[in-house]
Amino acid sequence: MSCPVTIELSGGAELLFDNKKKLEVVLPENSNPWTIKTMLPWVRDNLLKERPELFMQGETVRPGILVLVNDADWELMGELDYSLQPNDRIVFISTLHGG
Amino acid sequence: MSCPVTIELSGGAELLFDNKKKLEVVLPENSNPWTIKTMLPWVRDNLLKERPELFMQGETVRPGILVLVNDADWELMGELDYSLQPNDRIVFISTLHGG
Amino acid sequence: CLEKSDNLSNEQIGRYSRQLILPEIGVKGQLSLSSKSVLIVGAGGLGCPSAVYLAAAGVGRIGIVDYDEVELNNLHRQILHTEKRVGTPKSSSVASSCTQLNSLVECIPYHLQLDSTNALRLIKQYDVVLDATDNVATRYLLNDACILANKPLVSGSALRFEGQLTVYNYEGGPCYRCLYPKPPPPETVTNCSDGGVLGVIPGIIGCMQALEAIKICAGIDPSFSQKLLLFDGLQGSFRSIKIRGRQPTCPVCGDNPSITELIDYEQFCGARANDKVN
Amino acid sequence: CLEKSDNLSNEQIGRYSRQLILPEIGVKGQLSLSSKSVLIVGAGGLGCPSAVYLAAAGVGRIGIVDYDEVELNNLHRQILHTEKRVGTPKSSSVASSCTQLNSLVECIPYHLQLDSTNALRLIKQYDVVLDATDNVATRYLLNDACILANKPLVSGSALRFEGQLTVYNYEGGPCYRCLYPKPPPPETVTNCSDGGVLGVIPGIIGCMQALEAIKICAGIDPSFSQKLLLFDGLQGSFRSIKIRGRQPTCPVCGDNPSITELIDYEQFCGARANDKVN
Ligand SMILES: [Zn+2]
Ligand SMILES: [Zn+2]
Repeated sequence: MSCPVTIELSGGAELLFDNKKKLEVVLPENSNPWTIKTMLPWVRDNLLKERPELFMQGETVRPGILVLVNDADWELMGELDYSLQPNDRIVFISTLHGG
Repeated sequence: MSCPVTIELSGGAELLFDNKKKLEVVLPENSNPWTIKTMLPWVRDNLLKERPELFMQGETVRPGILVLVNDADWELMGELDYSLQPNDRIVFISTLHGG
Repeated sequence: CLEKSDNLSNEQIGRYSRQLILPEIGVKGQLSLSSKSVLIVGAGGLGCPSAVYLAAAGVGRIGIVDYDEVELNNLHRQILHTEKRVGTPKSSSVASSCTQLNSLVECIPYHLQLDSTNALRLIKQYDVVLDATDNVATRYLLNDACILANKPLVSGSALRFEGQLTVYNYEGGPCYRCLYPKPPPPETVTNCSDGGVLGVIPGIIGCMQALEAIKICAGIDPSFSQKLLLFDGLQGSFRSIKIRGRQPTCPVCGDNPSITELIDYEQFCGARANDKVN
Repeated sequence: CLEKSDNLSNEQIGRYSRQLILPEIGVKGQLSLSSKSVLIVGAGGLGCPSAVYLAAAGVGRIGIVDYDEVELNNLHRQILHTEKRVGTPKSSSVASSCTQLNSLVECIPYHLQLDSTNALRLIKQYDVVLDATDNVATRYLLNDACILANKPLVSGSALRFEGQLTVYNYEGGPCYRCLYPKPPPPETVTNCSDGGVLGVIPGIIGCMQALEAIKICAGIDPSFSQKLLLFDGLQGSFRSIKIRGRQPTCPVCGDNPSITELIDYEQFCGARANDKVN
């Protein structure tokens, strides 16, 4: 099933995505329902503009990136196993350390 | 038709409502659909705890109170004539002047 | 009003280096900032934080209007004053603190009450105006003066644990009268003396006013034109509201304005333009 | 630590009158504030606004930790320093400014680099800790020390036009390691020197840190325990995010913690605990 989702970037994560803070995408037809686990490599291969190692590490996001599903921490939603629903809003936030 | 709505108060308007910032109410069965115009006297007579003249003036809210319908200025929604939909969120904001 | 330089000095480059490297600012934005002037009306809870961050950012000229003197009970929120300056004019206290931080910025204190006789002349000398006042009459006065002089007005207010912010008269956006055609009944108006205010609430709103003014001065669109920010510090909630556009029927900014010069605002509001006891 | 008085002095009543009349504060809240102590780690862009609003509100004791001296390029955001104080310790500069505003508050500057040998001893003397630092290693150090000493940690950060805020270790809430068990790869970390920051952004976040700390000290629950505030100053957007609770598997605050004393945080993070060039 294809699945339309909104992807948002903040905290500097947008710098890896051509400085775009918001992307409306349709995840293409897939034999299995999309999860965050299957979405991450798709995002890396299709949307990321540079330095994939600054986005993913192994099969998950690199340390220091927080993932939100519809304004909630993905940890509350099942992390990698969360099944994406149409029109979900997924946010990748790079943690800030400056002061 | 009865109509459940959320009423929120801020900027000091809550002081007229027993210091409550949020009220979940069901507007009772009515022969005509509820509008803000018909809701205002109902709110005044059923929810207001003191000094109704600080809430309404004539058939509308007193100057210095801004009304929001689902996070938009009611002027964009038809003001008094707006027809309430179930689960609408109506906010009464008293304008602040201090600094 | 201010002459626009083509280059930053070495001192400016050093001082502003951390904001010069922001692509949205850069040398162009910094030169624009230093060629702009901002008038802050009110040297109190909102005016203090907005003045110091505008000075820090390198706005070319900052005017500070206040008729009042520093009192001890101001110091819980008016953070540019000091105990030693109790009894001295607030406007010069703010100007001194800003100059100690950044002597490249010209800070001009105006120890006077803004009224219909002096507002237009003063406002015409500035590019952006900040409403950091504490009463309804001065808010209508400032609004009308900004419409007549065609200056954007960055308006903040605070009371108890709450704050509100919006930008009026920015590129065709609404004005204060579009939103509030009639003044509130005087008995419904609460000032900080009567209602109280937690000091850091105007701190947050004043910083937001500085941010919006800095963006305008650097050539970046402000975020709160035709939008109203509502902040509740007790709940920790920020809400951004879409508000009406300019009203063609507005008596001051509409298509056929009836107000073409400043009026008597104390009479219009039925309230004094200061919170002093009569 | 501080003795709690039963009464406010006449000077306190006059000075704090505008916040005493807030029912949520009142005499009880003000007495609580003046019996509390807050440690601010970092006297920079976040530490300046948070220190001055905590001092204004009448927190009993404020400690300010910073190893650094004032530089000219700090002044675009670090608003308690002055041109005259360039070259002097930041911690004492902040303490001086706060004392000039409110001499009733005891301000203690610590001109030192917080590290594993001194952090616990210092933090144990305070009721609430503010993370106003600028690097990953110190953030993990502060977190672990606050868990070991059981102090709430009000954490702020800022870069470019963005800021983040949350409260860790408040009444069973999560800690920094619950959220970020592994440190970020050093090459992904951008500090304000490299990435830049608009000065008023840490101004807004620092004020929010002060607000949360004031609420805790006055006996009011903070709003951002188990919640993260994301602020984007360019878009003017505030977003409040519900984050995970305390993690039973957390190596420092979990059910079977493996970290029971402070470790080497520069080694853990693979990065220096300051943004100075090596
Ligand atoms: Zn208008
Ligand atoms: Zn933990």
